[in-house]
Amino acid sequence: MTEVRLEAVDFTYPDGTRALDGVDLVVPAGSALALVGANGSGKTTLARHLNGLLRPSSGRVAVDGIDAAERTVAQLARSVGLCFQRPDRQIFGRTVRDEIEFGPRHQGVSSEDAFGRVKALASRLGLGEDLGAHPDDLGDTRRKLLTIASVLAMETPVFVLDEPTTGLDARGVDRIEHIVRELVEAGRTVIGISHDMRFVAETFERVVVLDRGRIVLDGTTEEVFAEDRWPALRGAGLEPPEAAVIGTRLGLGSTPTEAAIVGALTSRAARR
Amino acid sequence: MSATWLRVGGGLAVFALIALAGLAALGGLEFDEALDTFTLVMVVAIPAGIATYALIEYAQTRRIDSITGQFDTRTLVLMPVAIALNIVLGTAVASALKIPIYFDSIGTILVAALAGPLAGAVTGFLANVIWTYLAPPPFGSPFAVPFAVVAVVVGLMAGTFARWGWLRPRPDSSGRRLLVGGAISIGAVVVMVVIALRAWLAAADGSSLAPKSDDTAFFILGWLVVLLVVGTAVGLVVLLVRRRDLAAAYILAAGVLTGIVAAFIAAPIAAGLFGGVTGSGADFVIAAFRRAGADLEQAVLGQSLISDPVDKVITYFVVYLILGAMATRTKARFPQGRYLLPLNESEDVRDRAAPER
Amino acid sequence: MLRLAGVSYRYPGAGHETLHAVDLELYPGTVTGLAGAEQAGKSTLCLVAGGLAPRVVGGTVNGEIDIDGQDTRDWPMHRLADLVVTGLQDPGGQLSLIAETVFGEVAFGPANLGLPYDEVVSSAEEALRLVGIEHLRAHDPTRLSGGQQQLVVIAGLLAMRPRYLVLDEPVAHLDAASAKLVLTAIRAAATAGTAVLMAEQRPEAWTACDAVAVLGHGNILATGAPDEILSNPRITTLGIEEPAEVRLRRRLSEAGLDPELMGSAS
Amino acid sequence: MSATAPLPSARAQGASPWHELDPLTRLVVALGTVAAALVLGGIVCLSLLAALTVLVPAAVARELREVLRLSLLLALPLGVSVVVVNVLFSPGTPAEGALLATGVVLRILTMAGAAVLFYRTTRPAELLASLQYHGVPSRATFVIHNGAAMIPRLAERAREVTEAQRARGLDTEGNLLRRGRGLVALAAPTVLGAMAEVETRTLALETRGFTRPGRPTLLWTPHDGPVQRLARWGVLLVLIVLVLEHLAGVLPC
Repeated sequence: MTEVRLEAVDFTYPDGTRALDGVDLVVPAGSALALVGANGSGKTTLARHLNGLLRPSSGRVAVDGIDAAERTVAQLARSVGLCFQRPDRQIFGRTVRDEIEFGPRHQGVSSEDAFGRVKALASRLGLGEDLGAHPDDLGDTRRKLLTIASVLAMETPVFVLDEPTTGLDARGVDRIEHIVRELVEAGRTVIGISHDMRFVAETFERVVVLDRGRIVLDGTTEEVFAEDRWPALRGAGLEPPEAAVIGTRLGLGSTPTEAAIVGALTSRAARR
Repeated sequence: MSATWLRVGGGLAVFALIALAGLAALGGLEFDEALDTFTLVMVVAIPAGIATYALIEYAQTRRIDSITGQFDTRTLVLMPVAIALNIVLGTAVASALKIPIYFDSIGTILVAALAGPLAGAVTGFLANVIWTYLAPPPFGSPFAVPFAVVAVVVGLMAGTFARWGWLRPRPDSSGRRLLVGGAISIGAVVVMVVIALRAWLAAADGSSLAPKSDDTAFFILGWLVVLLVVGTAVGLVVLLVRRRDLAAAYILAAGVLTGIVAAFIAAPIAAGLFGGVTGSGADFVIAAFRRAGADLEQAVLGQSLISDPVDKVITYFVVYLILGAMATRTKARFPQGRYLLPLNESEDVRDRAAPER
Repeated sequence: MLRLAGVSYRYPGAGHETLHAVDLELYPGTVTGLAGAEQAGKSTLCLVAGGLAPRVVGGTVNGEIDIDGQDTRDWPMHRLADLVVTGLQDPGGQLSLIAETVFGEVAFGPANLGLPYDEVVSSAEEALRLVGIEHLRAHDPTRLSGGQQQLVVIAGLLAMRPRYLVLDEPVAHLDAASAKLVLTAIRAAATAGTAVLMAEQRPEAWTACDAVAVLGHGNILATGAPDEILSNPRITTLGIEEPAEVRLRRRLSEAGLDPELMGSAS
Repeated sequence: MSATAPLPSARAQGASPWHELDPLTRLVVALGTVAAALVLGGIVCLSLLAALTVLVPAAVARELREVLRLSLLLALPLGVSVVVVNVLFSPGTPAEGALLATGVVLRILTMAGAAVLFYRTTRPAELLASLQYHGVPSRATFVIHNGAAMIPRLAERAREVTEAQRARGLDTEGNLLRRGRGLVALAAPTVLGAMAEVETRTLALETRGFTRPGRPTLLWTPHDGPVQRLARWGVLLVLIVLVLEHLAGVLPC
C-alpha cells in the first residue's frame, strides 16, 4: 500500500515567494484527507510536490517509502494521479473515450483493458452515453467529470484532486462525494484540495489547514471545525461550514455536517 | 460566382502586370540583379492586386463585404492567438530543433482557413512585423520582417484553398475517388522529391545522393528531417487508408503548391539580404550546396525548394488536426468555417444569422 | 423594464430548441436570480437577454424582446451596448488585454461608446468606487486573482452605465471570500438603479436576489421570492442545490423532528 | 486634449527625450532603419546608418549598454552561421567570403539594434494609444497590441498544459517518436484552450461596444509636434532617395 510522507518540506518559487515553510505531513496508505486553505496558502504547490512536478527547496517527499527525488514525473505518475482544476488545460481528445484512454494507453495498458476501464468509469461518473461525444459539447460539469475520469482511469494507488467541485452543479458535487467515498472504501489514498467547506466536511474524515505555507490545523472534521478553532480558521482566511455555524447556534457542540446536526437534535429530543 | 471570378481575375492580372513590369524595368529575371529589387516589386504588386480586387467588388456592389466580412470580432480576437502561435512555435523550432523547416505559419493558415484569404494574409504580415518589433525576448527575431511578404502570399493561398473546401474532412470516400486521391498524393510527393533531387544534383554535380556520412552534423540533421517528414507522411497515409479520408491528398497538394510559391518568393529575400542565412537548420543545407559549388542564389533556392514544401505540408497537416479537434459549432461561427465542415454537415449550418456590422 | 415574452431559441445546426416560450421581466433596482441545472439553458438565456444571441453566436430567436418598450430585435450589437451588457463565467477570458492597468480596462467600454473624454474618466472612476476596487486602479489586470478579475469585469460593464446587467455564473470559479465581494458589488449596482439578471448554481448567490426564476429544460417553471422558491422540495429534482437552512429543515422533518427546532433563520 | 490624461496607464515613462517622443516617431525611425539596412550594402554605409539611427538614439535614451547587449545576443547565432556559410563554404576566396559575411553581420546587427531600441523604449500600450491618436482604426491597433501581449500568455498556457499532461504520465524525456506523440498531447490543449478563450473574449468585446463604427475616445495624447511630423516625413523621403540611388548605383552603398 502506498504511503505519502513529507518531511520538513520548504519551497520557494524562482521569483522569491516562499510557498511552503517546513511542512511535515504523513498520509497513511488507504486514508483520505482534505487539504484546505485560502488562495495563495500553498495548497496547489504542495499537491505538485506529490507527483514530482515541483521538487522541494529543502526537506524530503517520499511516496511508498521511496524518495520522490529519485523518480521522474512519469514514474511518479504511476503511483500518484493528480487531477488539475481547469479542464481546458488538459482536455484534447477528439472524443470522451480518447480522452479517458490517454493515461492508461500511455502506461502500456492494452486497448481492450483500457476500453473496459473507460466504460466502467464513464457509467460511474454519469458519462455513460457520452463516450462518442466531443468534449466541447459537454457542459462544464461533465467536462470536469471527464478530467477526473481520465486520471482515475490510470488506477494509481494515490489520487490527488485539485478543487474537484469548482463550477459543478448540485448533482455534480454529489457525484464527486460518492466517488471519493468509493475510492477510500477500495483502499486508495485520496487527497482532496478544496475551498468548498461543505464538500470537505461531508466527504473527508481528516482535514489539514494550510496558511501561508504552514500547516496550522490537522485533525478530524469535528476537531478542526469546532467553535474554539474558528479564530484559527478565520486567521487562515477560511469560514467554517454552514452546518457547523448552525449547530453552534443551536448549542449542539461541533456539528460539521448536516447529518451531525440531525443526529445531535435526535439524541437531544430522545434525552428529554 | 462569375462576379467573384471577375474580381479575382482582375486582381491577379494587375498583380502579374506590375510584377513582370517591375522586374523587367529593374533588372530582368536573372537572379543577380533581380535579387535586391524582388522584394520591392512584391511589396508594390501584392497590395495593388488586392486593391484592384476591392475596387472591382466596390464597382459591382457599392460595398466590399467579401473583405470586411473576413474581419468580424471573432476573427480579430483569433488573430492575436494565431500571431502568438507563429512566433512561439517558430522561435521554438528555429532555436531548439535546428531542422530546415520553419513551422512559423500555423497561425497564418489557421486564420486563413477559418476567416478567409485576406484575414490570413493580414495575420501573417502582422506576425512577422510583431516578431521583429514587439516580441519580448527570448522571442524577438530581427530578420522576420522582410519575410512578411511571404506570409501574405501563404495566407492568400491557404484561404483560397480552404474556400475551395480542400481542408474539408472527407471520410469514407469511395474507392474510385481514393484511387484518384492516392494518385494526387503520390504525384505531389514525386514533385517534391524531383525538385529536391534536381536542386541537389545541380548543386552536387552528380555526386552521390546520400549525405556524406563523415559529416555527422549533416547526417543527424538528415535523420531529424526524415523523421518529421515520415511522421507527416505516415499520418497522411493513415488518413487516406485507415479513415479513407481523401483530405490527405488535398493537404499534400495544398502544402506542395504553397511551398513552391513561398520558396520562389522567400529565396531571393534570404539570398539578397542575409547571404541566405536564417540561423535555423536551413543553413546546413545551404552550406552543403555552397561546398558542392553552387553560387549563393542557387544554393538558397535549392534549400527553399526542399524546405518550404515539406514545411508547408507539415503545417497544413497540423492545422487540419487542430480544425478536426475543434467542435463543429465553434468552426461554424467563423466567416469561412462552413467550408471546413464535412459536406453533409455544412448544409444545415447555413442559417447562421450573419452578425450585424 | 427588459421584457422577454414567449421567447424561444435554437443554436445553428441544432435539431432542438434550447429555450422555448420563455417569459421573463427585469425591473430596474432589482436582482433577479436564475436557477437551474447544468443543461437547463441558463447560459443561453443570458446570451439572448444580453443580445449576444443571435447577433454574435448565430442561431434563430422567436418571440418578443423589448427594452423600455422598444423592440430591439433588429438593433446592431453596439446600439445595445449602453442599454444591456453581459458578464460571463471566465474572468480572465473577458479582459480586453489591451489595457495596461485596471483603470484602462474599466474605461474600455465607455471609450468604445465614444463618450466625451471627461465622461469616460468619471464613469470609470464611479464604477471602480461602486465595486470597491479603487485600490487596484494601477494594477495589471492579467496579474490579479480570479475574484479580483471578476470585480474588474463587472466594473468594466457598470462603467457603461447600463440600465440592464446580465451575469452568467459570476461566482462559479471563486472561493467564498471573493464570491462575497462580487455579490456585494452586484447588490450595490442594483441599489444604484441597474436591473440585474444573475444565473448561478451556488446557493449563497440567492442571498443577493430580490426574486428567483427557476429554469428547467429550456422554460421558466416558476418565479418568486427566494425563500418561497428555494424551500419548494421540487427544486432538488431540477438539480438546484438548496440553501443549507432549507435542506436542514427538510432533513429534520424527514427524521421525524420538528423543523422549528432550527430556531429562526440566521 | 493637450494635457496627458490622469491615467496611470499610458503616461510617458522614463525621463530621456527619446522616451518623450511620440511612439509613432520611434516606430518610423525603427522601420526606416530596417528598410534602409535591407537596401544598403557596403560596410561604410551600414556603419553610418547604425551609428545615426541606433547608437545615438540609444545613448540619448540611456539604453546603449542594453541595446548593444541584446542586439549581440539576438544576432550572435545568426552571425556565426553567416560566417560559417560564407567563409568556410564559399566557393570564392576566403577573403571574398569574409567581406560578404561582415556586410551581412553588420546588416543583421543594425536591424537587431533598431528592433531592440524600439522594444526597450516603447510600451505596447503607449504605441497602441499613439496609433489610435494618429487615426489607425481600433480594430487594427487591438490586433497589433494583443499579438504581442498573447505571446507570454500562450507560453504560460503551454507550461500549464505540460504540467497537466506530465501528471497523466506523458513522458517528455525518452526517444524521438514518443516525444513526437507527446508534442501533439502538449500542442493540442494549448491551442484548443486558447481557442476557447477566443469565444469568451469575442462576447466580452461585443457587449462592450467594440463594433461601434467611428473611433473610440482617446484616453491619452502623445507628445507630438510639427518637428516630429517633419522628421517622420523626412525619414520616408531619405528612404526613397536611398532606394533610387541604390538602383542607379551612384553611391558606393
